[in-house]
Amino acid sequence: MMLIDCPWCGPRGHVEFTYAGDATVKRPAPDASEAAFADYVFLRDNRRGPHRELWHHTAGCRRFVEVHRNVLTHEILGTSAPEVSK
Amino acid sequence: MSLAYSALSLARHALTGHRHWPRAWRDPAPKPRYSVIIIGGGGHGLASAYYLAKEHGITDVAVLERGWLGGGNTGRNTTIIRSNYLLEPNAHFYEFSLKLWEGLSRDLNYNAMVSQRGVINLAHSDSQLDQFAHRGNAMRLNGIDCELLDRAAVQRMVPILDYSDHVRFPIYGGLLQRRGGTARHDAVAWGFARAADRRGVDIIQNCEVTGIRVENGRVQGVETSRGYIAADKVGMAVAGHSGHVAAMAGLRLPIESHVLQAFVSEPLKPCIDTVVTFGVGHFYVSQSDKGELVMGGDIDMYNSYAQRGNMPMVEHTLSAGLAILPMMSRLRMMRLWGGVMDMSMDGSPIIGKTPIEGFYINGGWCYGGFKATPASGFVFAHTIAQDRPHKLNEHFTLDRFDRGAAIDERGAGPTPNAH
Amino acid sequence: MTERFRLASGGTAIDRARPLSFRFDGKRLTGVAGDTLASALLANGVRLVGRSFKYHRPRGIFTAGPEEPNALVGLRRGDRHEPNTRATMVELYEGLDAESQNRWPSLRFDVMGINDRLSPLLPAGFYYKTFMWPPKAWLTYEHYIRRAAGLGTAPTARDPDRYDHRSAHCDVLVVGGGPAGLMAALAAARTGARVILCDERVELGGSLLRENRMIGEETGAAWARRIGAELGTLPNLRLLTRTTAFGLFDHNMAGLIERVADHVATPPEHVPRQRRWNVRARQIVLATGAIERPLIFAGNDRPGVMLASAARAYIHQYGVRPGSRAVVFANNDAGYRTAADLAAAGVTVAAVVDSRIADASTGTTQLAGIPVLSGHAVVSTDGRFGLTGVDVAPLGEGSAVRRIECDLLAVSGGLTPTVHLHSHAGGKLAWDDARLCFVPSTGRATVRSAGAAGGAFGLGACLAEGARAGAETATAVGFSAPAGVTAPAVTDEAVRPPQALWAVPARAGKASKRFVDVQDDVTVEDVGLAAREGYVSVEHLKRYTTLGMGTDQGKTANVNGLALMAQLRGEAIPAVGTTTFRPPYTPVTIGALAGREIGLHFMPVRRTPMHDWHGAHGGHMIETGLWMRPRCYVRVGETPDQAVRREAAHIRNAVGLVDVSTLGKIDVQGPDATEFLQRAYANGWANLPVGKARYGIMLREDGMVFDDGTTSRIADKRYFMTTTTANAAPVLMHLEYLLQIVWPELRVQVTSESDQWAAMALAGPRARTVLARVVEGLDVSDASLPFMGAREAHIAGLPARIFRISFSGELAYEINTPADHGLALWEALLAAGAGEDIIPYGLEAMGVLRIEKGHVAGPELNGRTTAEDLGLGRMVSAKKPDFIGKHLRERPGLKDESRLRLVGLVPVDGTSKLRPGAQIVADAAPTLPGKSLGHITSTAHSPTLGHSVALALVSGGATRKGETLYAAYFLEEGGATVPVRVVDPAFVDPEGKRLHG
Amino acid sequence: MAERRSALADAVKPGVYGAAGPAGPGIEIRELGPLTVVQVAAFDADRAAAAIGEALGTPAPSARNGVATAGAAAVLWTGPGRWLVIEPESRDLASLLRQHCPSDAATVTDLSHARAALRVEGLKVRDLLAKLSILDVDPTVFPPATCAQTQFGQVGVLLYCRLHDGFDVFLPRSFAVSAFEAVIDAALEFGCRVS
Repeated sequence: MMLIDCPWCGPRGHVEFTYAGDATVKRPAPDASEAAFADYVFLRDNRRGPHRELWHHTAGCRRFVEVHRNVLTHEILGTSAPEVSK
Repeated sequence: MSLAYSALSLARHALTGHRHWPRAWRDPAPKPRYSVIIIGGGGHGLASAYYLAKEHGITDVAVLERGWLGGGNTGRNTTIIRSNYLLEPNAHFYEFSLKLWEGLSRDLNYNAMVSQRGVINLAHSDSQLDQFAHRGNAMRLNGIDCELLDRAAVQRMVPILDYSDHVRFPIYGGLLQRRGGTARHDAVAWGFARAADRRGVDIIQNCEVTGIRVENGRVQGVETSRGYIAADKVGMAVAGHSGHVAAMAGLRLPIESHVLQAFVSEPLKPCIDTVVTFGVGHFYVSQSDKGELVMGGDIDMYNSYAQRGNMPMVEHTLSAGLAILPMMSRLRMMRLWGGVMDMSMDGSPIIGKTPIEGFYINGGWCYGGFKATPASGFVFAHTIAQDRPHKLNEHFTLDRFDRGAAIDERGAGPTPNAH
Repeated sequence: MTERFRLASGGTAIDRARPLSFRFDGKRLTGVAGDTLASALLANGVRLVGRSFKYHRPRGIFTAGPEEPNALVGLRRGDRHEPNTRATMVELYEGLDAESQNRWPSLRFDVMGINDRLSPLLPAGFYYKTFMWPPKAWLTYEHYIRRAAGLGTAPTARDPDRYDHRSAHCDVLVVGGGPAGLMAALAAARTGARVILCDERVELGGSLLRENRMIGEETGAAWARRIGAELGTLPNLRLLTRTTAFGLFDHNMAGLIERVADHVATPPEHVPRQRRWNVRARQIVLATGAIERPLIFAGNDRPGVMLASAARAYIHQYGVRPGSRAVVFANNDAGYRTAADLAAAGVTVAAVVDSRIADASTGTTQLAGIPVLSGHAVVSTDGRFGLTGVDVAPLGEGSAVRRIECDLLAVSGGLTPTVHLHSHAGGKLAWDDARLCFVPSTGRATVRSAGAAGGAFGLGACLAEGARAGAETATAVGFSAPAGVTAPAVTDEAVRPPQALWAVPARAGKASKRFVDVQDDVTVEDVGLAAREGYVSVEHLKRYTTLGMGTDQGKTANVNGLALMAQLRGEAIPAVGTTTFRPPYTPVTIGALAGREIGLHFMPVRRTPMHDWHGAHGGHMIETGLWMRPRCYVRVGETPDQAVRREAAHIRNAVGLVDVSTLGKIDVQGPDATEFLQRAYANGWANLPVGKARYGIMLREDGMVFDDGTTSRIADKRYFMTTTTANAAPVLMHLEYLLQIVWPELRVQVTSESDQWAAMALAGPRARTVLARVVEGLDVSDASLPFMGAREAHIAGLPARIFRISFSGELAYEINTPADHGLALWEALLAAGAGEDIIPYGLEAMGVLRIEKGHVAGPELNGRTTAEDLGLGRMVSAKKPDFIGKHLRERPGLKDESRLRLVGLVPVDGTSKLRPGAQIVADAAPTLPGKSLGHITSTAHSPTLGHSVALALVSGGATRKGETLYAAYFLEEGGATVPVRVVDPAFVDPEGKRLHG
Repeated sequence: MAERRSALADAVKPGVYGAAGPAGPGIEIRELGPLTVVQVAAFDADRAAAAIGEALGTPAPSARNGVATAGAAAVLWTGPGRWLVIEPESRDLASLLRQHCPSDAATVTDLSHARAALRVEGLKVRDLLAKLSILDVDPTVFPPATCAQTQFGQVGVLLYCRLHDGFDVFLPRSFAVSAFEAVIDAALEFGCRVS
């Protein structure tokens, strides 16, 4: 089990969290094109290596946490409050 | 001595202590240029090369494999074959695949141990039976064999399941596809490799693609750990690593890579004859010819390129197993491993052209890759040879998401780990 | 039968004063406390214990530890039967009952032994080359192959034992309680760090118990016992014996299995058979020791051929003579130690066969009265069910074969460090040419190997490395090492380097097999065949020959196989590489992995506040997404289906009460609550007054319908949102995502109130009459509480929120009360309705009513339908600048007129039954494969219309109104298609008179 | 105030269960209630914490997993700017808090009926929690006057450490019976008195 250091609750096993995917995709402004929204919803870098992703601390504080994790080794390089869209 | 495999040739070779069997496939050095390069020496890549040669007469083909043939998901899956899909594009595609499986061993002259012992999906409520009726009727309308079983019929086929009332999910019935079953995963890679090799395809192992050369919108060739190799056309069949490889060509895909674990028990005398799927618990099991119970569950739920998972999913999957097979409790889990899945945004594969001329993609298989192997190679070969999709993969295009033409079997939407 | 091979004295593990009786293949034997099944069998002179996997060759006890490939037995009987159990790891207990496996009819006479004779036809991978004719015959061949394969037989009954889980956290985890592990644990614990030490055996000491070594003035065993006792007194150290660390996972999570009660016939009450520990360690010391490799020569698999380390272990640990007359065969100095120990135990040692050429520089070890044959090798063996003798010849030129009678052949091919856990953690291995083994190289910074596990085979080195590892890991996590924990000085005698001897060359004309993997019967010739055919990568070798694929996972075989392949490829061993070690280190009981979340607790059950009432009043409870809900309430003499029809009809004519507590309920509060709903829902919320409810639809960002439900404005800045039962959790998380990530500027809090409220719907023409009787201080007339009104009031003295909304299409009130009052309110309403003939109704009648009204639910909200598909397109706001789903719902594929869209269907003949899941087709008799026009999603027998009605998703949808299509149910043999007419989905009261009544 | 019927009304059956050690049961369990549980969720954590202080006499804890007590009331930190105020049912706590918390600083939600509560004590209580959860329950990590939200298996729970050997366990109401059964099952090996 991975150990995720929730910025608010402290280090917890990853089963307390719900994975919420790539943290770098940002919802476009309302006036953005359909194509821009399609990219936001469907396309991912899916890099092999360090990956910024969101985990929701479902069994804890119910906050989204931004986790910087190497998806090749599962090593966590850091956690933080998520960077928000605006 | 004859190159063909048969009981007779086996007996003849026995006389000379099997000292004269030839290589199953050659070990050629890469040529500077090929008409077609297939990236990925798994089942899909090898099948694509085989059908390029067999169906389209294109033999100036190289299959480039980073490691050893079948070392990706081909050699890591739970070997199930079936075509019990609801949506038409999937149904027709996987049914064609199942038909190819049925003649595969003889076509390849390599026993892939295609074992049509049946695949049962268990139902645990009336509403689930209704859903299965929906899928089953759709399958039959699509010309696919399928039966809806009541509890007693399931019990006759798989007596070892728990039919007592002291269970969380009592068995109401099931959806059976008799023509479904299993095949020997390694043999699929080796059989396609040998058959393709004999038609002149170069199979090159330990050759990692490190770059894809594209000039004015057209693919030129690939950089590899063994030097640059030019090609008129390049097809990628690296499911699990599609995101990584596509990025070399500057493409972003509607795919995330996730790890899926599988387990085997110690070998036992036969106790389960069919493939049993317990959907509510995300658990499925079959028994290998060696006697091991081969089990799988759900993905670990987070992006991963590591071919290993974590205990929580092992725990959950095996509790699910015990929920329907309490007799497994005292058996032992002997080996566990993980494979990296291309989880697409609608749970269906992507096979077709890309925005780059001469560059083709075959990926996004989620868990469905193994059973698709022959058909995937068949239609991918067609797509590469003709530069247009075969009828069976015309819906599996890369641009279907922009067009709003997703093929979402589960209705889970653009959430890869939910498919 | 007496233990004629039991030594008069010695045995660090056993207690001669406590005899135990046990059975093997039905034969009664005796052993002593401390024995393993293997040592007890050897003490009784039992040598033949099993049959091999493929050729069914007679096999004996090959090792004394977890690496055992041969001595696998079926332990215990009936519902406690455990197949494939390693006799070397089974602690003997009174009444132990074991049987041999993979033989029929008996161990001595096994018909499948014929495979050994047929072996020329069964080389590695033979099955890939044949069984392809006639077509489809494979299933038949396979039937017999499957019966020949497999090992033990699985039990068929439910396991009566329990398996617990628990988690533990520590600063330092030490795996292995041998000399290195003991020193590591002591050194780490003395710093005050939280330490866990686990060892898979019953007693600490590891090799010290199996070898004749002194530490200072003490025997190794005595020293281990003393240190173990000291560790037992340290409060910050947890000692776990009989505990195997089976896997090392991400972020230093180690999986341990403690065999709490495997050493007794049945576990005491409340005591688990096994306990799985999830240990999170900041630092890990792997002191897992090493495993000896066998040597490979013709007939190296016979009962009586045994690892030299095992022979010594049986003498020192169990006081058992592993044979009477022995030959020792080694490529390293272990042979001499073994010979000396055997001799000391009264075993005649006929010869030490050392494959190395003795020369002046190295010389030979001299042992009193024991001939040493340097530069020699064992070239073949005899004995059908047990070794009777060996042929020895010089290596290389000249083959003066000499025959030596013996019943024991102790072999040593050198040591392989046990690097499994290091490898699980992603650690790499390096080949050491001097020691001829793989040793850990790079790996996780917080995981280190010590002692033999790291390639330090000398006792002195093990002790020193252990002490260092313990101190350094503890200091690495912030503890300071006190002085005084130093390893006892033990000088390791100089050893002459081992010499590679991967396989003794086969002798011309001798066909006898040389086994690389004895469990799976993989021979040197099989490896050769794999190389010849191009299966040269380690993984191909393994998969093609099944080398290392048995229950022992090749612990004694992998390195030899690898080395042979390297030879055949003419490459160095590192160039060939090594297979990845995957968990578990040794096989793990599945029950122990599953733990307590089994049976009725496989998944937790959710109960509404009225749960028990339903059960007590004939409710047929069914599971829907963890919740238990009443499908219907069956009366005496009624079938469930009749009950459903009765309930549905009754609601249309009188009144009923249904438990809807499972609906998701979310408190949406804050200054920007209204704006938030505007963006989260597809329809508009700008002008909803306080005290009013509104039906809302939520889309996914891709434009598909996500969820629906009614949301009420209960205060200026506060809304009470409801969701479908299935989506309660996903919707809440979706809203949290929007507020935390997408629109953090919106000041809104969302909180689940699903468990806070009991909810029930009072529905039917007489609903108002019933409510009026018990409601306090609220005028429930249509004028005061119109359709879509929301009020707070007291009912029968209980606080309640009353919403005049209707799923059934009847005059209805959805009433919420704080959950602890749920049952009281439920009973109060039923009491109040007694005069109005009120009934409770269930999930299915509710379904019938909503289908009659054409309301969509789960089967229609299938994740592939848009608002337009469901006939809700008009609700979607065209004015709002932004809302979730707005931007992708215009994609062509979602606007296509041929999409499957909601319609109603009725049987043309007015009588036929429509069934959910039927396909909709254009022809009465479709040819297959045929074209689907859609499918039936929900059906009901309409009590109002008196016939079957269905909701369906049909291509073209409403444009087909009036058309006749066909409902096809192929799954029923001879099931004819049913002509259906396409109608509006609102079958009953389309104008909504009843609910406005 | 109307009589309340807890989710565990029928599940809690007083008695001694499981192993009978010489030292008596290692675990003592009793249900708490009826309780008032009110959530305060802040847009402005400092103002909200202060407002809670005005209402109860003790400011809300700002430290992660912190607990502050004011008479019979305990204020449990459940996230950044989020607290649960828990006390035996006696007054209209929600209204009291709403009076003190400006609506632009925090929201107030009454969750009194959303949970069932157990008081679990005894020498083996930390061993019990180690069986049920994956938290590090060592006293140095989880000392008295702190709380943590985690899960027992798949059920989310709130743990409040009151004493070295005493915890209050809050279970979601709909899962309460299922979770309670799991707690008792886990306690059997230590011996368990339910009162």
